[in-house]
Amino acid sequence: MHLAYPAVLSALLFCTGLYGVLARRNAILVLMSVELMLNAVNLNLVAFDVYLSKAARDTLHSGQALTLFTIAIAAAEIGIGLAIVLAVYRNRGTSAIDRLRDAAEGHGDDSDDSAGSDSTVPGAEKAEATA
Amino acid sequence: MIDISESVMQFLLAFVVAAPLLGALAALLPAPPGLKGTSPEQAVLRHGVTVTGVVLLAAIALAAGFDHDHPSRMQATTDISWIPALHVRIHLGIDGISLPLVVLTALLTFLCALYSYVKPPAGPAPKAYVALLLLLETGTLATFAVLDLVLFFLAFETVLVPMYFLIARWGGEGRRAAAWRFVLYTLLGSVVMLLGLLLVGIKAGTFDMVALATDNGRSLTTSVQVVAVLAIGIGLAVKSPMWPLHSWLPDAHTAAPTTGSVLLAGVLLKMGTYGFVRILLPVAPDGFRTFAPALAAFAVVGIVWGSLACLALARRGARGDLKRLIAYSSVGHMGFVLLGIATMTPTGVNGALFANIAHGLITGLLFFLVGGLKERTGTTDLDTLAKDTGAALYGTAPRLGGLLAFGAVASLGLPGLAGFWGEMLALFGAFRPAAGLSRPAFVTFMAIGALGTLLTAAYLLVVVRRVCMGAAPEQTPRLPDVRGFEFAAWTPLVVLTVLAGLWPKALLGLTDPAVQQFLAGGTR
Amino acid sequence: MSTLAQPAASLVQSVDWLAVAPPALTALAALAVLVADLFLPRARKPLLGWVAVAALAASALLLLPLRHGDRGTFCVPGHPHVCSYTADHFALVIQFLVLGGALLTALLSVTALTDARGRLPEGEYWFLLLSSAAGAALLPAARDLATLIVALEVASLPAFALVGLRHGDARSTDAALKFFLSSVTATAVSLMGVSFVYATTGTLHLTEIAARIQHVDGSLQTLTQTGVVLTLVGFAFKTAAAPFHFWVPDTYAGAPLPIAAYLSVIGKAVGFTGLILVTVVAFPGYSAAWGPALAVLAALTMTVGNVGALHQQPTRTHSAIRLLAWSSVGQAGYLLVPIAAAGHARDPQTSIGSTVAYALMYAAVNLGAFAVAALVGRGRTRNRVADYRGLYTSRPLTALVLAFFLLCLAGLPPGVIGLFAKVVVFSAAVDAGLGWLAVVMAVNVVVALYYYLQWTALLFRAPEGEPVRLRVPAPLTAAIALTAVLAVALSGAPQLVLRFAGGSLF
Amino acid sequence: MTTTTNAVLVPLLPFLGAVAGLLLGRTAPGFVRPLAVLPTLASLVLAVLVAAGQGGGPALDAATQLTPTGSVPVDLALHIDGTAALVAVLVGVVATCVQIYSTGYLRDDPRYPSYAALVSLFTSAMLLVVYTGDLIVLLVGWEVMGICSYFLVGHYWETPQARAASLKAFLVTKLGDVPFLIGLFVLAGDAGSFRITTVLGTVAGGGLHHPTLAALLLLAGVAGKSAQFPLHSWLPDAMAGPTPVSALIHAATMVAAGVYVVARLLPVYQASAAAMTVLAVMAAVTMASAALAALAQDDIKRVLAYSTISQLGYMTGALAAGDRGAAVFHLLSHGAFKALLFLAAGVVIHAAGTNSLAAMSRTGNLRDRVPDAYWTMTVALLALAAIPPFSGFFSKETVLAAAEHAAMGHTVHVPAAAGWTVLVAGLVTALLTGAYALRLWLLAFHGRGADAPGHGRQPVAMNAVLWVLAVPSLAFGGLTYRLLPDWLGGDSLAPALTTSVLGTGLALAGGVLTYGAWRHTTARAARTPLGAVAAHPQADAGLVEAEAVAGHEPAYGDIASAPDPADPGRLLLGPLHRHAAAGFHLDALYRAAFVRPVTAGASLVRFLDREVVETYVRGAGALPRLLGAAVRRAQTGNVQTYVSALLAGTVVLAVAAVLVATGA
Repeated sequence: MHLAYPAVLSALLFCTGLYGVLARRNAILVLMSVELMLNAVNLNLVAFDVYLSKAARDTLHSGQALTLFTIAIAAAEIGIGLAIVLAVYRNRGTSAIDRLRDAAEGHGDDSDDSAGSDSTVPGAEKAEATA
Repeated sequence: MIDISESVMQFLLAFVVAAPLLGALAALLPAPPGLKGTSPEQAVLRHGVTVTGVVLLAAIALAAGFDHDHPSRMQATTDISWIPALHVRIHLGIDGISLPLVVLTALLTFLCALYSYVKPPAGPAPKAYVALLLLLETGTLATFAVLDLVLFFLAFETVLVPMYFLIARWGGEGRRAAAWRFVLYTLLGSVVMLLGLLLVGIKAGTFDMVALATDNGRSLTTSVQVVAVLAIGIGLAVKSPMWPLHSWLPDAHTAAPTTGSVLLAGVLLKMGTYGFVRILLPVAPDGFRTFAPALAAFAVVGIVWGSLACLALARRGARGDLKRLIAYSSVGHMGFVLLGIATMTPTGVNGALFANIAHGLITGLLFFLVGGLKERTGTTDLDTLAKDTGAALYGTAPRLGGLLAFGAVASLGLPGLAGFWGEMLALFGAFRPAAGLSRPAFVTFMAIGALGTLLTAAYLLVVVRRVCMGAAPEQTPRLPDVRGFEFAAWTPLVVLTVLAGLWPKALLGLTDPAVQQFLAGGTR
Repeated sequence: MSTLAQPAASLVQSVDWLAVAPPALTALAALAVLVADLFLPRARKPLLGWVAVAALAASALLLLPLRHGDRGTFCVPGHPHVCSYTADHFALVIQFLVLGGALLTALLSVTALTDARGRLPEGEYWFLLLSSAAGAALLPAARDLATLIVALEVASLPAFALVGLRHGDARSTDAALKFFLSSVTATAVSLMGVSFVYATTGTLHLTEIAARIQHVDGSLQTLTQTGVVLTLVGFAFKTAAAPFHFWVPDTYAGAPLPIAAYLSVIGKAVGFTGLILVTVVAFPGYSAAWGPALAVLAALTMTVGNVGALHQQPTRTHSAIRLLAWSSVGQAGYLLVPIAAAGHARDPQTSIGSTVAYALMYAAVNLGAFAVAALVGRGRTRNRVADYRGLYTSRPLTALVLAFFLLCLAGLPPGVIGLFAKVVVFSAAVDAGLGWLAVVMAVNVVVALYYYLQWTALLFRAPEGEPVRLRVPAPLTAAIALTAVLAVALSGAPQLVLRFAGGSLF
Repeated sequence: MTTTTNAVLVPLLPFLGAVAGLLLGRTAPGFVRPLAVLPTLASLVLAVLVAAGQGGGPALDAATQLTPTGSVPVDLALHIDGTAALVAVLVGVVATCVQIYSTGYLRDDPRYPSYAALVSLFTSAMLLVVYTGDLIVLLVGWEVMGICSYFLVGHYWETPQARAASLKAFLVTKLGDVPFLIGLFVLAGDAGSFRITTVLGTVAGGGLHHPTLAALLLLAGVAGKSAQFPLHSWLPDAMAGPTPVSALIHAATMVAAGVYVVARLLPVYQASAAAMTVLAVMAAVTMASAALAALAQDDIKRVLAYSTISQLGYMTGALAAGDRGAAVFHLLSHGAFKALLFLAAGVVIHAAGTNSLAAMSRTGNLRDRVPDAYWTMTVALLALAAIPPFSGFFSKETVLAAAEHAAMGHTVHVPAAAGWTVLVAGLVTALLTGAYALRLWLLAFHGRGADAPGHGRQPVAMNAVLWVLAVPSLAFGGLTYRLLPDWLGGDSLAPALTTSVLGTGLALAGGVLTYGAWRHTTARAARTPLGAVAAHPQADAGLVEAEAVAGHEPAYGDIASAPDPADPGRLLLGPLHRHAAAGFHLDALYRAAFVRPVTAGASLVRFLDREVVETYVRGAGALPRLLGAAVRRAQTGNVQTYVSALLAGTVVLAVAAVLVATGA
């Protein structure tokens, strides 16, 4: 198999992941998109590893080793990410990430809400769970 | 004059620089039981007087022990490695150029402390005031005593924070904005200056001023010198201040408390011009030559600009503030200093150094007087003071009026008083600038500068007319005339102004050999 | 596979346990704390904190035997100088910074946990803090890209959790989510870059990359360059360089205060250490690509950080923390300057010493400032800058110390060490001929002075209302005292940190 | 004591007296009068001793370095030749007379201590100018005189006239001093020294590169100090000061200094024909125009002031004719009689309670109230009009003779045109001098009307001084014109027949014309009553004068003239009178040429400083604020915005880096 195929596939995957990160509003989906990006990297690494081993330039299979690590990292990330999303959902009743704007600059210049108060999403905006 | 051994001299100089710093720390501590005085305020103010007094004595001892036969030699030198990584050394020393400034600084700070002892500035508790005053003194004295570029920068920066707080906490109307403007403006200048200093240090391989002066720019290419002079010059020019970088000065002076104004005008401005002489002239002569005409032109514009601004302020109905007016007059006077330096001749530089000291004495006195006036009349606004014909201070407080007139006359550069020699020599230097500088340009600058003296005389005498003279003094209540502590604070300045005017050799004899050596290439 | 062909004895490498001891001990302590948490009764939980403090102190002490800086382990067989873990001087200094910073954070945390009264789970907190510290301590010693990425993630992942750890606090979880999402995206991008670099060089060892990257095919040049730049992104993110800084104010404001302090120091240390390793050690030949990029980043970062800080309204909730957050962005810009200068200098390794020196100063001073913020935040929980008004009347010493820290950050005497740290950075830029960057930095220093000095001035104003008098807990006092003593000592003897700016650390 | 020591003490003693007077003035009032008079008297005695020691022989030189400057050092040098010795004696005499006179004149004035000290300082400065051999030290004395005159003219600072006049006096002279300083630089630049002897040596050796430039620059300063056209306009206004000060300024110190300096540096002028011509024209315009103006003034002191300007014109005229001896001779004799005129005028003003000639001409019996002043003033006026055998005749005669000599082309270095200019102007001025002298005498002492208010006798101190000064006014010229050439180192000072006859004849003709006019107009005096009398005629002389000066303008609508149809000057001058009274509108010219531009410049600078310089400062402050707002806006709180920025930044960075690295 030519190196180009996995490379192109990986690029596509990465871009899909990017799109997901930028366009999805549901935190879970964003999380999945990040995983997609990481997997694109994994694909890349494995493909290059094979290619480089063939060319005898890398005899240590570092690419594969890094892939293993990346998979582990991705798993950990998903774990922590889901936990955080869960906590957010518990606190706010939504996992739409564009609703979490409390901390924006210019938001409530002299807001008197004390730290730790459970200020909910402002106003009449409905919590919509978009996908 | 007196033979003091070199090690004692070393100690004296180190003491002069370090004692105010220690004093500042001590001022923050509670007074020890034996020195409590009547109140904590009084105790801390007395502490200020004591420390500055001791420093003044040490400075005088330093001046007495100074070898007046060899003023071009660095004396009382200390040279200890401090930060080897940056090649920064604690290198202290004084020669004929820095000695007068050290003594002037010690004197003015002492007088300010003395004045504040009786007349604490209006504002928060004086504890921090004394600490800041002493910190300021350390910074200024260190600026004049250090011989390392990075240390110079450190000392240069040290004055910013204390001065900021002095203005912002003990100042008058509009103090906060003025303090901000002061500190941001000068910091911007000095950071740019730091870039230049680093450039010099890196390219020449040393930060030592003596070594750099001896080298006389030989190890720096002309382009490096040009960039360095531009960067360092901007920093120093802000501090000096040179037109058009002066706009922090009037606000700062107007808002600062009396002692703050005195120190600002008397000492802080000198740091800029001192830097020109101590660093730029010997270290980067080629680069300086490139900018000398521009510097001279700015200086001359500053002279005329300052005078005209003062005239505008002195006019009836202009709502001119006396402190602001004196601040603008400083712009003009420092213009003469810068003009003298820009000539790159021994005469001009001598004149600049003389004018430095003279301006410190005279403007310090003027700010003291205006402070006294404000305290008595409650205002420094000329229109409020003068009403229709004039405030008739000659009638209501004759001694104060006389002193004010004396200050004005000294400030306008009357021959026989300190103000004259600096201006005269600066102009004479511009009449025959150093080789390589355009003579027609400098002669033009000289002519305009000389005309500036006329304008200076005009506004100062207008001020005297509006403040000291005036109709019908018997209707206005008599003001308290000069009091004892005011005499104590002001007399030294008056006496020194007259002495420097009548016996200029006392100063020029010190600076001339050092300046000659600087300009001749720094070698011994 | 040549390794498999070798005798079985060499399959298990001999490991220099002493060299890896500092991060290893921290990691072990983390595990120990986690396990102990299960068995400790609720009342005894504070003990965990002291265990963590002790462990961090011990790890820091373990750096002492390594001080010659000549150890390395996990080396490629047959290449004793190609190691994955190297305890050279650079690594040791950063490890010291990280462990010391973590120690101070731990001291702050002890009080914070007590004050949180159960809203912060103690066992998890200490475990996460220690794991993150272990990762951060591992990172400076890592000499291959895999270890680097792993260390980065080990340092980051617990930090996400720490930020969002506070029970029932929407702000905290929001902050964690933002931090997390931005961070993983940046990591993904960074990994992509790593894969490119791997593709063209065929190795993950930094020194090997440095050697091979010179001889990359012409057709693959662009790929390599892209890889180099992408690799930087993950670390630049941690350093909070603009435009990767957006998470910083939100996250700091939402996180528990000690964690904000931790992120501002250790997080940044992780970032710039990675940057240094990647740029100076791995890609020195590509300085034409990363040098200007970092210079632009540095200029952008300091400008954005400082003007952002300029705009904090003192009366706003969390404005003190936000201000510190923005200021940390600005400071990150200064930290990047010497690295950018390394890309332009003849000898890149000396100029990064300036970053190290600056970081040491920044760590001490910034942690000090956060410590004071923690102290003040106990009485007035809204953490507004306005709360600091009149601090001098109620707590003169604390106010003076904070003023000193702020002036150090501003780089103005009497904060001598701050001044000299800036001088070192400036001189790196000037030395490398990056005049424009030096000028930008100069302007930024002035802008920064405005808000630092404004805050300082506020300390000495007449107070508003009655001061809240609370007993200061010992750990907090210790943290403030430690940082203050450190800052004052460094001001008197700047050589202690500036020595690193003098020569090569590798 | 050696002559050198004496010479050093001559300026030093009044200086010390001044310092002591200023320090002790308020604490020990008893010492003030002795401190004022004794040092001046002692310095007069020493000046006489110095003159005796010098004896008209070779110049006495002594020097020590005052200060190094980096190039041309400044020396504290004495250079005493016959001229210096004699002028110093004159200064001493006049100063002593003024100090003694002032003890009476200002006896009740609370400001007497500072006044006396300033007069002493003034004297000291003038003596310094006279004796010094170094140009910069000369400048010191020169400017110290300027500031002393400023303070003394402003002595009655309650009156607006004094306030304005003091300022004007200083600024106008300073306007001249600026070029003067530059002129000194030019001289020193070529000579390499500020020493007068060296400078003159350089001139003699032809080493001066720009003699015309130097001479003209110096001339500006001289014109300012010596009140020569066009910088003379301060002098009449300076009459707002106390009369003794006017006497001091006019007779011996300030205005004499300019002439003295030109006399000293005459070779510099002689090196340039252009400079000599300019000097001549300046002298001619000055003497004629001032004499015309004197004829139109109403204030008795202003008449004398213009007369001083006119007489100084004679002196510069003599210098333009190349005759230093004649100039100094006239300086000496003029010093004596002009001091007398002023001091006597002070007595008259006190007695009449007004300074207005118009008012005096409506006052009877003034002559009998102040007989001493009447008689001494008559003598002085005769001297002024140059009637033989009074001293003014001899000195003015030498001036005319010198001019004639030059006009005939007998004087080297002097163009004949310069000689002619001076000669013609001098003769015209002689006519006018006779006219205004007689007008003054007639109006002041031959008025008709109500008697002057009753006064006690004038203080002895004042009257005695008048008689002391009357002696030299009467006899100085006649007695000394044979001796003086030895001292002044010039040609014979004996009167020549042609010019004597012409000069005296013209002066008499002027007198006759005036008398005729007076007879014609005096009858009108009764028809237009005019009078302005001081509010407190009984008060001490100083106060009366202050009130008289202050009252003139409100009473007559002008400080210089009065609407008096009985004034013979009005008839003689015809349409010129209006212009002459206003000093030929020179003040208006100055206002247009200097004051307005400077005021406009000040307004401009104020505007620029407020608006333009401030703008860039404010702009610098606004930029971070704008950026801050942008950064704030970007901080939306939406993590997707953050990630987008992150990715966009990455892409831009990557593309840019690749482009840069590939050498694009």
